[in-house]
Amino acid sequence: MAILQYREALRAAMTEEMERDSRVFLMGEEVAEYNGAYKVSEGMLEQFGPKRIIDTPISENGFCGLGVGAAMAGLRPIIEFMTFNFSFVAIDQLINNAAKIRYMSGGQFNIPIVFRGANGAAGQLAATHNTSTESIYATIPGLKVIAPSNPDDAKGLLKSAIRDNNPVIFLESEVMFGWKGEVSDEKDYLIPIGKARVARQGTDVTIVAHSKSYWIAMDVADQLALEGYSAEVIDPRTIRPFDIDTVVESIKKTNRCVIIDESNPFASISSEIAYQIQEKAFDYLDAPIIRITSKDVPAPYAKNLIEYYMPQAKDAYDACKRVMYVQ
Amino acid sequence: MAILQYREALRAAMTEEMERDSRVFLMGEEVAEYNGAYKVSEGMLEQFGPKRIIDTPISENGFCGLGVGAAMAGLRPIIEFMTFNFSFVAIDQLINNAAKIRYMSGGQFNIPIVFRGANGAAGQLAATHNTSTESIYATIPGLKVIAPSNPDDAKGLLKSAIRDNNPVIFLESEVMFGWKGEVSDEKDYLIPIGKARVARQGTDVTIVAHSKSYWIAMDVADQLALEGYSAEVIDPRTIRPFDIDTVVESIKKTNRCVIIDESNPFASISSEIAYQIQEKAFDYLDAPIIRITSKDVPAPYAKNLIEYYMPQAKDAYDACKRVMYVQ
Amino acid sequence: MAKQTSKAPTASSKTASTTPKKVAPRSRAKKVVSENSFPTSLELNVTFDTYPAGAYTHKDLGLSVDDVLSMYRNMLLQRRFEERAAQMYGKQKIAGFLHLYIGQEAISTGTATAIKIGLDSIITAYRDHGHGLALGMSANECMAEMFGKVGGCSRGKGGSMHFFSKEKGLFGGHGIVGAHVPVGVGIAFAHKYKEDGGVSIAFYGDGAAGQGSIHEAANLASLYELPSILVVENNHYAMGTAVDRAFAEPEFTHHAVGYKMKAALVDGMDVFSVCKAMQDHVALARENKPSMLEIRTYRYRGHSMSDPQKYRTKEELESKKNEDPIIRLKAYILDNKMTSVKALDAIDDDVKDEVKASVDFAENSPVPDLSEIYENIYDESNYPYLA
Amino acid sequence: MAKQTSKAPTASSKTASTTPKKVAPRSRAKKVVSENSFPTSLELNVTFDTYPAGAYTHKDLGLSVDDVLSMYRNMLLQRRFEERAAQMYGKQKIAGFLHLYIGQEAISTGTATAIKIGLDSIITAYRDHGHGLALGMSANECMAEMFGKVGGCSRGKGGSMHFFSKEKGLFGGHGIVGAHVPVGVGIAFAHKYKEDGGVSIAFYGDGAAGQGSIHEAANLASLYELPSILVVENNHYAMGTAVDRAFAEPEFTHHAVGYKMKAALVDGMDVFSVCKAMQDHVALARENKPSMLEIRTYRYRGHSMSDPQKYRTKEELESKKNEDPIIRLKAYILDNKMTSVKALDAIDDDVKDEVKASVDFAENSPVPDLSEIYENIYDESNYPYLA
Ligand SMILES: Cc1ncc(C[n+]2csc(CCOP(=O)(O)OP(=O)(O)O)c2C)c(N)n1
Ligand SMILES: Cc1ncc(C[n+]2csc(CCOP(=O)(O)OP(=O)(O)O)c2C)c(N)n1
Ligand SMILES: [Mg+2]
Ligand SMILES: [Mg+2]
Repeated sequence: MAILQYREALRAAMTEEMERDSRVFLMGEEVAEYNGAYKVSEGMLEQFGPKRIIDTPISENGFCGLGVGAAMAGLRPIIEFMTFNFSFVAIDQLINNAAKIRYMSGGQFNIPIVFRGANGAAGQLAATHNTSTESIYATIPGLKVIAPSNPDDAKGLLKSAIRDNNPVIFLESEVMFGWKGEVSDEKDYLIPIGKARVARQGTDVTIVAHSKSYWIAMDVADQLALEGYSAEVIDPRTIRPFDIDTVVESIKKTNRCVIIDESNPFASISSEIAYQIQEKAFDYLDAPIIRITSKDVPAPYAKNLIEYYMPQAKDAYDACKRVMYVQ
Repeated sequence: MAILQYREALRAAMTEEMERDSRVFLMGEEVAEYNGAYKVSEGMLEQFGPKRIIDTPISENGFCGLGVGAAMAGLRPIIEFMTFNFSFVAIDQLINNAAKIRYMSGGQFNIPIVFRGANGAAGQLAATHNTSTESIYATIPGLKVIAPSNPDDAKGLLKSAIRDNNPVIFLESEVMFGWKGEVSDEKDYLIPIGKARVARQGTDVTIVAHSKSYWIAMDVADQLALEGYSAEVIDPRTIRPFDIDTVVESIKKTNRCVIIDESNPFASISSEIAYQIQEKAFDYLDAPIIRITSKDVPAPYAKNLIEYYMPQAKDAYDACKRVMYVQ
Repeated sequence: MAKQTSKAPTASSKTASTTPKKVAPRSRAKKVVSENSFPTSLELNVTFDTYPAGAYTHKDLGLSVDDVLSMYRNMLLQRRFEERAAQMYGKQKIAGFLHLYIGQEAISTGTATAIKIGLDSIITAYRDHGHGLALGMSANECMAEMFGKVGGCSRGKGGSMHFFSKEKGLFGGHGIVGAHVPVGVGIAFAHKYKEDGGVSIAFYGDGAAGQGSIHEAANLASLYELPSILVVENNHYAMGTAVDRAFAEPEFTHHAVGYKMKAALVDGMDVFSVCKAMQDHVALARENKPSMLEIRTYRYRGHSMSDPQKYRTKEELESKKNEDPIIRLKAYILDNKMTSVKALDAIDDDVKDEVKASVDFAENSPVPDLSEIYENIYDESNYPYLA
Repeated sequence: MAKQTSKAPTASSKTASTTPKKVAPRSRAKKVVSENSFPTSLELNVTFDTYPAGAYTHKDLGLSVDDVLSMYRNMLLQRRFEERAAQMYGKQKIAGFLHLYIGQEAISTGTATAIKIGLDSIITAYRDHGHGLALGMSANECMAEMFGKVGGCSRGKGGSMHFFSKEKGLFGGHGIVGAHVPVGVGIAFAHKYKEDGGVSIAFYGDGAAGQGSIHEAANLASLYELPSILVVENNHYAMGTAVDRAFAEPEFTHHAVGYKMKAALVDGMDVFSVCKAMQDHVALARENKPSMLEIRTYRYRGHSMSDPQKYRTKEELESKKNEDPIIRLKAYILDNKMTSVKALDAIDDDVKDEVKASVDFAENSPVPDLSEIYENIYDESNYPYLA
């Protein structure tokens, strides 16, 4: 076990996969000479050279399309969005080309491509630079969507994503890039896509939370434990395909569920999880599912407002108490 | 009451509003000289001239941005997407500019703009030309999203949308353009945005369905009636803001709900409605909410496959029976 | 910024010619630079190569009589195939949008003749039947695709707009206007990366040139020096919009200037002009010199099957029909006594038979099993979302 | 296609000059056309106007001494304001991204001097402090915005990247690279539609020119003949990417060719050159003749506060500092004896006071009430989603 930053874990995953497979390359804004806007790709230009670590103009639509074409023609591109906020100018390439060409071609073309970069809120950056995109990408059949909450998952899942023969949306976190954690140094460390992780066992309430929100969940679980309540925390890790079975198993035990998700709430991941739970475990539910999300507003700049905007640990804690009817 | 096609009702709404307010103009591909790809704007160039009915190059991002700027500067643009499938190349303008500029400017700028056009599946057009976009747009705070199911609503809601001071995503239907219905000829016929319509009263099960799916709901209700079951049908009409109160009222009576929505299911409108119902009417629910949607796949071309792809009346009927536990 | 200032006054120039030399600087930029390296005078002179109709013989292109006859057959196959497809659309055997290529066949055939099929790559928009057939896709798989049958090239999932053939190097058939052009540039990227010597040609309509995706794709192709050719098939209309109603600059060659890309103008009604232009620019592309071509052509039919075509006059249409690329090639063949009228009639009959057979094939090919709806979404066959 | 062919050989031409005439055809396209109207020869000659530094006196621009002094004050205000902002960032009074305009002030001030503030419109990217202050927004509202206070121009909701002033005609402050440029064209559309005589100027960075949105915006502006000016502030870098690493054609004037737009190159280190270029092109725009300007400038600071700046040498930076637009104007003022050193020092002090006061204002302005989070989303004040 090594202690790595989240960004280092991502870099390790890319580096190992590029050493393993010469078809893999990394392309994006400032990934090469600048060493990555958030230093995820630091040193990679030096190791792999400009043929495989490629700086682009600010042309997301163009280089995402380029990636899709390269993937169709047998390469395995990793396309970095400086952040996923900027993926909206290229979203047509992700939704209509990456996700659908295999189907429209009757299965003739694999599109083994990873679109990766920071997703979600990152502080006082205002409305256009704090978007959680998972609900938008996860609604599209043909895509896989992954959102690791820690360095170990980041490495194991990114390696799996790069080896996957499908287009993968890989959602990282600006805020977590510098966070450290233990990372397996097992050779070929692959975490399967589509499998949730029961991060903490519990019996009284299930908390489902991915990416940064996972850490809120763990805090809340700690706090509840002090009061003698046992929360089970599930990190879905993959958003699409979503491992509902693991969640349902948990709810059969706890009979209640709180979802934490920093997306804007309407038609989001939290909505979907709630739908699937009530569909598959209706008779086990002893209380309504409650979600704690970002406020349903554009992200504001002011410090107090953006802090208030984010999902609140206190609200999640209260929600757990509420579904346990102990409040 | 006049009998109008859906497209004629839309045209009447635009025409009346353009007669009323010289700031309103219509812009899009083929809207002027060609009279509209689907003839929605037929004759409008003749009536209003090229200053106000404006053909564009195929540059959706460009002319949507143009619309936002014009709206900021005091005009009231109606921007037509030939279909909403093509809105993905312009989605950044909708999500980041139209929806957020008011907020980011501290309320200095109104963005009174309507983006309208056909949404959803339209037959054997394959994966890129059959997209239901409502869940994507409705997740964005700052937008309003409307999806009328019939000519009368189309007129009354489009007029309201044009007068609204916010950006409105107005989702029509290629398939319904030719469908006829009674349309109020009341002067200034405005249907309020954000209010659902209880289209059919009932006591045994609530069916929520918008746009084309509404008609499936009505058919299913008819069929159930033959067997003595009384379905209440709610057409939300507006997707965002969503009139959950009307739905909850209904569920307090019926205690069960089926949602029909032709979107791909994951993190869709149906997910959201289900979340809100279970949150607000948990104790009234006697059965899990069931949604009937398009299959969770890209839309296929072949006739039998695309028919199978769509939400099935039979499935909706079975779902109603299931939630009523009469099956 | 050294690179910039070093581009100051050069003597290179190029005059137009009907037989352009292969690698030639295509533009001259004059810049007088002041002390702080700021230009005080800035001029640009560009000469574009042109490939007019009637300028080339088959020998100029290195083509044998057999080659020419097979080009003729190929263009005719596209024509008859689509005439039959239109008929089948009328009979509701084909549905959705059907965009006919009739009138533009010299482009697909001229291109297919100039490239190495199997190595090189083609990508185009939804008006894709011509390119598919020109590359050697069978009429059977193409017709069956439009019938929505499993025998179709895309197993009935794509329809008319989405012909794909990995084997022949057709990367689609794409319905979102302009969006496939960056994909074409990506295929070129892969050719260069793999050093396989292949070239990627992306075709798009005049209307598509309004999309930002073309701008980004062209800059990327030129910046990265990819084996890429971007080709505007200028058939003068995007649905009902004439080119000069959509573009401030309707000369598409001029669009290449902003990307420092070599550009040329080609008469698309003469298959030899297209073939020559492609030979030249494919050769350049193989040396990683990308280029942009405007090929002027004409579509004889409506945009799709439901187009009232009020945007053009009957006279215009009729006058253009005099330039029909198939009639032109037929005349060339007969004028040059390459074969007899009878032999050409036999080709015609043969093509008709092939097309007719394709309809039979399509009719008899089974519709997809409903379970097919869940296939080909992901690489895994057990689609994990099965509800 | 009549319009196209009628554009064949014309005699119009234009030579570069430091005092360009106002309306002059800027390009000459030569086209020899064959019988079937296909060009057999195609040439393009373009001359771009240039506005070098040192070419204009204040009198050439019709400016009084007072005007010049107030331009000086204005540029200095931007400089000192941003130096203070950087300090406040260090103290964590300001957060998020902070992009300084230092070095580029001649562009904002030269522009503001040439337009009618209140009538005309400006839109720019996230590097927006300079434009805001040049247009007359108060240092108070600007500083308070960055402090995230209700006294900010955007009530603390926008921050550094999102300055807006409806009153002064600043339509933002925008963070998505390139996306505001079509918006700027839309503002021009509104000016023309309303016939109010106003002009819309959209500024964007060299890096932004890679976005498809610029392509679409430029074509629309030119096609619709809008009172629109598109301005590339070429500061030679987009974050760490030098212009010639991002563009096959790093001469941005050449980009205008594809849009048949008049284009000119301006030295952005001389406020008079900028002002003159703007006067000329604003006049054109008022006649609905859009244009594209490349203004060469330099940013002395990093891209944002966290930029290690390894992409450029210290020597380059130092050499550019010799061109500092504020030092240049100061020298001009003193050389021309417009005022005394002492008077300039007084201006300096005055500016410093104003900036210092803005920090006090920002400190004392209240943070938004939490309920503010739900305000200004929709026009309605009872935000209907309150959970
Ligand atoms: C992004 C997008 N916008 C609009 C459309 C609708 N549309 C389909 S074809 C077409 C015209 C394209 O014209 P052109 O590029 O000249 O190609 P041609 O049809 O002449 O071959 C339009 C507007 C689309 N498919 N995609
Ligand atoms: C669509 C998009 N892509 C990427 C970014 C990240 N980004 C912010 S500024 C910038 C560089 C822009 O450079 P330039 O246009 O030259 O402007 P300058 O910073 O030099 O003023 C980038 C890549 C963004 N904000 N938006
Ligand atoms: Mg065309
Ligand atoms: Mg720059």
